[in-house]
Amino acid sequence: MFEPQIMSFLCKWCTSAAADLAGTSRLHYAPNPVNLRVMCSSRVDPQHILYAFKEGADGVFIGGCHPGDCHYVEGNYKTLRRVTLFKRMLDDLGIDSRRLRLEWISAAEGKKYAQVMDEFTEQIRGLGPLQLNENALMKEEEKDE
Amino acid sequence: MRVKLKAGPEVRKFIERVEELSGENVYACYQCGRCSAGCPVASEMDVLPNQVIRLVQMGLAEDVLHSKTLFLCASCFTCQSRCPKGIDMARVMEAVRHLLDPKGADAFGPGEIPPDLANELPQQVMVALCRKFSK
Amino acid sequence: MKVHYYPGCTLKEKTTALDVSTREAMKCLDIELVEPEGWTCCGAEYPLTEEKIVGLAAPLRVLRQVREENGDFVITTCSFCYAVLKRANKAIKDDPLKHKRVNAYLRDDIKINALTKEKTTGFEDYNGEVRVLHLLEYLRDHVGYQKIRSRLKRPFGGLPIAAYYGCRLLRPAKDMDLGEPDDPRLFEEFLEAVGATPVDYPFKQECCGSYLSVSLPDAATEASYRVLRSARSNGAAAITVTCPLCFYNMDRRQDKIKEAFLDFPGLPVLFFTQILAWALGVEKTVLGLNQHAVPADDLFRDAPAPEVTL
Amino acid sequence: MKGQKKTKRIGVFVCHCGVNIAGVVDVEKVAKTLTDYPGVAFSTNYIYVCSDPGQQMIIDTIKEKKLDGIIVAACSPTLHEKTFQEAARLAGLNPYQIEIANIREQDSWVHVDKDKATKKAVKIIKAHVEKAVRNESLEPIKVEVHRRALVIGGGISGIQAALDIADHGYEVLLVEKNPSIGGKMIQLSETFPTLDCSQCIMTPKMVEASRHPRIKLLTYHEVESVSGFVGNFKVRIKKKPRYVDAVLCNLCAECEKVCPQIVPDEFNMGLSFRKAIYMPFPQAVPGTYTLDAEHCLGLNPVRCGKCKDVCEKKAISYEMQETIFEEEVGAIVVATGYDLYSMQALGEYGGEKIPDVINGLEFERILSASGPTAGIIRRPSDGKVPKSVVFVQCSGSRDTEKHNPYCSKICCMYTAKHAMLYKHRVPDGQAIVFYIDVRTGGKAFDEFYQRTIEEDKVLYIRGKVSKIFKDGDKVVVWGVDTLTGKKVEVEADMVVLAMAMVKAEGVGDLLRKLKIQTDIHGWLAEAHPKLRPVESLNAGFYLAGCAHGPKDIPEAVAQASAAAAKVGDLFAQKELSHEPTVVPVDEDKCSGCAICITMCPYQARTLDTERGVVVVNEILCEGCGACAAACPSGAAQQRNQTDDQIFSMVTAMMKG
Repeated sequence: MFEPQIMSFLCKWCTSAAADLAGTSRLHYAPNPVNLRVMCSSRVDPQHILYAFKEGADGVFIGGCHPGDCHYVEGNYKTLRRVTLFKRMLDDLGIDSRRLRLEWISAAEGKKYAQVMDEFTEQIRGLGPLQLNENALMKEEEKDE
Repeated sequence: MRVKLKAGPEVRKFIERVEELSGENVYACYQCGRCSAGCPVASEMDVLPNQVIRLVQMGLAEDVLHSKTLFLCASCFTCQSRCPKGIDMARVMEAVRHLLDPKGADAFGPGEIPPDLANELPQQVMVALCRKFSK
Repeated sequence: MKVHYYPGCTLKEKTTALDVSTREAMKCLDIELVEPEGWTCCGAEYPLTEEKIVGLAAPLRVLRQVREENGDFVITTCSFCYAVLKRANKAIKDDPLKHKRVNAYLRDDIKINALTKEKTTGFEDYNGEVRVLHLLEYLRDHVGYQKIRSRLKRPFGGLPIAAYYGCRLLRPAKDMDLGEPDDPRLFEEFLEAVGATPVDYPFKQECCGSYLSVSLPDAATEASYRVLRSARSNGAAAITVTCPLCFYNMDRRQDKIKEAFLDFPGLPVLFFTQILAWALGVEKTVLGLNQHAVPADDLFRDAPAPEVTL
Repeated sequence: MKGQKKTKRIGVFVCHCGVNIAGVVDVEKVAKTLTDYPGVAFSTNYIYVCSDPGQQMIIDTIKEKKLDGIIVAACSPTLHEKTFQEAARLAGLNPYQIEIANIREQDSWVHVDKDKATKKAVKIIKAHVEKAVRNESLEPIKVEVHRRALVIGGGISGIQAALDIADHGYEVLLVEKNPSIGGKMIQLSETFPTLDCSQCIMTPKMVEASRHPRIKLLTYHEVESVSGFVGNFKVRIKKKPRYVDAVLCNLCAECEKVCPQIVPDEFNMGLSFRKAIYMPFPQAVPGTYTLDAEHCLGLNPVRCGKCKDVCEKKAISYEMQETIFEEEVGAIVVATGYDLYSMQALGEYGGEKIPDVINGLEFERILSASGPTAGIIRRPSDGKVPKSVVFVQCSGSRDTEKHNPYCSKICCMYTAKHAMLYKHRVPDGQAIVFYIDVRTGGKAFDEFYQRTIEEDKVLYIRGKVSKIFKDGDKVVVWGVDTLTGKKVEVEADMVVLAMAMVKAEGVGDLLRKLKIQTDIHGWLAEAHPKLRPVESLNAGFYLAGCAHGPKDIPEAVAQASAAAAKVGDLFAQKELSHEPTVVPVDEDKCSGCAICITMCPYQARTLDTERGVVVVNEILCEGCGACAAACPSGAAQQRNQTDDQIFSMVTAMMKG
C-alpha cells in the first residue's frame, strides 16, 4: 500500500497543542504526517510548501487557530489569504491543490486533529504519489531567485 | 391545538424559496417588531408583518399563505426604511404571494374595480393593483 | 434645450393637470420636453421578486428608446413611474443575470418591431446608460434654484405649503437615493426656491394609503387623513404632491375623509408643477385647477404677491 | 542548502519515559541511528531524562563532550523545555541551543505500529538536529523602563487607573481635556442597581486624585503627540489657557455674576445656561473658574473686561497663552470614554427637533438633585411635570443597517433605573418602556429590573418604536407589542431615548496620534479578545473604560484597576526583558518594499525613508513571523527559525 509522506506545519498555540491533546488522550491516527512547529501559521511561506513537495512530500498540511483566536490577532487570516492564492498557483504548477490543506484546529480539538490527520492521509493516499513536473518547479524557483 | 414544528425538506424548501424569491435573509430578523409598529395598515392585518416573517422562520407555510395581510401590504417601504437589519418586508410579502396556488382565485382582479370608480381612478392604481394582487 | 420626458399613462388620461403644468413650467425655463417615441406603460409596480424579470422589460424598453434617441437622461414627475424606471435601471446595472434576460426580451421586441415597421437596426444591449431623474432632482441639479429664482414672476410670498413625499420618491433609499427617508430636504428646498415657506410636519414621508383606496377604502381614508391633518395642524395652507395617486387619495377622495373625520376642515392639494408654473408666470386657466375636487383657486391670486427677500 | 555549519557538536538524549515512549519507539535504535547523523557528536537514551539523575547526565555530558547544542527527544516542549534549558544553563550552554523533539504526544502515544513510530521519531529528531546546528545563542532583549505613567481621560476609569498606579508607588500624569475631571459619571443622578448617588461616590475619588502626592493633574490639557515605544514614550502635552489662575481663584463667583455672555451648559446637557466664565459644576476639581475663550467677548478689556475688573484676587489674565511641553513616560493608559449617538441621526424619532424627546444623559441631569430642575422631573419644553413618559431602548443600537450594530450594554439597566426613579418621583405618572430584549447580566441586575416592573408598576412593551412625532403638546409614540400582536400608540408627555454609546467625539484624531489600534466602530482594540483584554496591541498602551467599548461603572473600574496592575507589572522591572526570537532585518537584502510593515500587527517595523530600508523595534516585535513569510527578498529572517532552518528541517523530515 502506498504510504504518503505528509509535511505538517502546526502553529504553536492551537494546532500543535491539539496534537499534544490527541497524544494525552491516546487517540490513534495515521503516522504519516511529521510535524514542524512554528510560532504562527502565518510564518509558513509558500516557498516552504513548495520546498516540501520538492523534497518528497505528497501532501502538506497547515494548522492554525480559528478565526478570531489567533495569538497574534490576525495571523491566521494572512495564512488563509496566502493559502487560497497559492492553491491556484499549485494547480498551474501541475500539483493538485488538494495536496495542500489548511485547517483551523483549536487546542481543545484533539479529536478533530486526529480525524483530520487520518482523513488527509487517506485523501493523499487516494491521490497517489506526487509526480513532480520538475521543469515547472524549476521555473518557479528561478523566478524566486 | 399545539402547533407541531417540523424541520423536514418540505419546510426547508418553503423557507429557501421565500429567501430565493425575495432576495432577503429571513433569519436576519430578530423580531423587534418595528415593521409592524410603523406600518400604515397593520391595524387591518390578521398577521402583523413581523409575524409574517416569524411564521416563515418557523416554516409554518399554511399560516402565512392564508393570511389576509399579503393583500393589504401597499409596498410603501416604510418598514424597509426603518428595519434595523435592512430587511425589505415588501419583498418578503411579494415572495409569499408568489408562492400562492397559481390556480387560486385572484385577491383582486380587474373585474373587481367598482364600475363607478373606473372612470376616475388613475391608471397607475389599476395597473398596480392587478400586478400586485392578481395572478 | 430639448430634454426627454416620460409622462406615464396617468398623466395622459386622468391627471392631465400634472402633465400640462409641467410642460408650461418648463417652457418658462426654455426647456422643451420630448417624449420617447412609442413609449408604453412602465408597469406601475417594480417587480419585487427575483423571478418576475419580465416586469423589467417595459420600463427598460422606454429607457432604451431614450438612448436610441441620444438622450442621456429622462425626467419624470409621477412618483410611481419614477420609482419603476429608476429601480429597473439600477437592477440591470447591478445584476448581470437580469441584464442578460431583460435584453433577451428587448431583442425579441425589436425583431417584432422590425417586421412591422420594416426597420432593421442592429440591436445593442441596454446597459442602464440613461439616467432617470425626477423633475425635482432635475430642477435642483440641472436647472438650479438660482435660475428659478431669477425667473420668478409671482413668488409665493412665503405661503406656508406642506411638501408631501409619500412612499415611492424616497424608499427604498438605497435605490431611490433622494435623501434620508425619514429626514428628506429635496421638496422643501424646491418650495423655498419658488418663494413659499415649507411646513415641517411629521407625516411628509408616511403612506397616503396608496391603491388600498380601491381594495380597502377605509384604511386609505385614514392614512390620507393623518397626512392632511398633520400638515394642516402644523400651519399649511396647502399640501403639494408629485404623484397622481397621492392626489387622488387626498384631493379626489377628500370628501370621504371629511365624512369619516368630522374634525378635519379640508386642505387644498396641489401638484408641485402647478406651484412652479404659476410662480414662473403661467396663467391660472391652463393649470388644470378644474380637475381639483378641493378648490385651490384662492391660492393663486393675481394680485402681486408681497415682495420676498431671497 | 547553503550555510550549514557542520562545526557544531550536538548531543542527542532520547528519553524512554518509562514505557510511554520506549513501549512503542525503539529508543535504542533511534539513539544509535542518530550517532552517525552529521553534526551529532553524542547520542544516548535514558529511562527518565527529566529526572534529577537524567538532568545531571545532561549537564555532565555537555561539559564532558564539549557540546554546543542538545536535543532532548521526549515529551511536548510545553512540559519540560524550561527544565532542560535550565539544566543547559547550569552546564554553561546558552538556553537557545536546546531543542525539544516531541516523540511522545506527537508520536509514541498516537501510533501503534512500532516500526513506523520509530522511523517517525528518527525524522523528528534529525529535523531538530538540523535546526540546532543553525541555532544562534541569544540573550533576552533588554531595555530601560521609564517608571512613570500617563493616563489620558479623567473620567471614572482614568481616575481609578491613576489612583491605582500612584498607589503602586509610581508617578502619574492624568490628562483631561475639560476644565474638571469627573467625566460622564459625575453627570449621573443615581447608579444602578444600588441607587447610590453618583456624585456622593465620585467626588471623594476626584478629590483623592487631586491630592495624591504622586498624581499630577493636568486638566484643560490635551495630548498632542506621542513618540517612542514601551517604557520610553515621549509625550507632547498642550496646556490650554484657562485665563484664570487656579491657585489664586477663591471661587467668589463675582466674575460669573458680571459676565454678559450666556452659553448652553455642557454639564447639564444644554438644559440650562452658564456664563462664558464659569465653574463646570460645584464639585469641580480643580476648584477654579475657567474662561471659555470661544464664547468670551474677545478677551479684550476694551470690549468687555468686566470679569477682570471685578476679580479681587487678580486671578484673571487675558494674556495667558497656549503652551506645549514634553514629558517622558513608560506606559500610557487610554481612558477616553464615550459619547452618546446623536439623536439627529434618527429622523423617525424627530431628529432632535422635538424638545420633549431627550436622551438618557439629559434625563440623568433632570433626575439629578444638582441638575437644571433641582431633581424635580420637568420636561424641557414647558417645565411641566410629565404624567406619562415613554422610554425607548436600543435607539441607534443593534441596527446593522443604518446605525450601530452592537448592543450598547448599559441601556437596559439604566432605562430600568430611569423608569423606577421616575415612578418614585411621580407616583401617579405612567412609565412605559419599549424594548426588544432585556439584558440584565450582572450582579443584582435582574432583581433590580424585576423590581422595576413588580413594585414600581412600569409597563414593559416588547417591540421597537417606529415613529415619534409631536402632536399638540403631546409626543406620540408608534410602537407594537409583539407579544400580543397589537399595534400601539402612546400619547406621552416626554420620551427618553436610550441612545447608543459611541466612541467619544473627536477621539479619532487623538488615537491616530497615538497610533493605537481600534475596531471598525472606533473602540480601542485589545491585544487578545480573551487573554489580554486590558492591553493594546501596541506595547505599553493599556485600555480602561468605555473607550474600549460599552460598559457599566463597576466594569469600567475593574478594567481600570486591571490596566493599572498591568502598568505595575511593567514598572516592577527596571529593565524590560523580551524574547529575542524576533524578526530583524538584513539591511543588505532589504529593498524597502515595506510589505513586512503591512504584515505586522504590532507596528514594530517602520520604513527608514532616508536609507530605504525597514528598521525593526525589537521590543515591539512579538515574533509571529508573518513578516518573514511575506518578505520577498529574505531580508526578514526570524531568529532561530530562519528559512534556512525550516528548509533543512523539512528535508530531514521528508528524506530522513
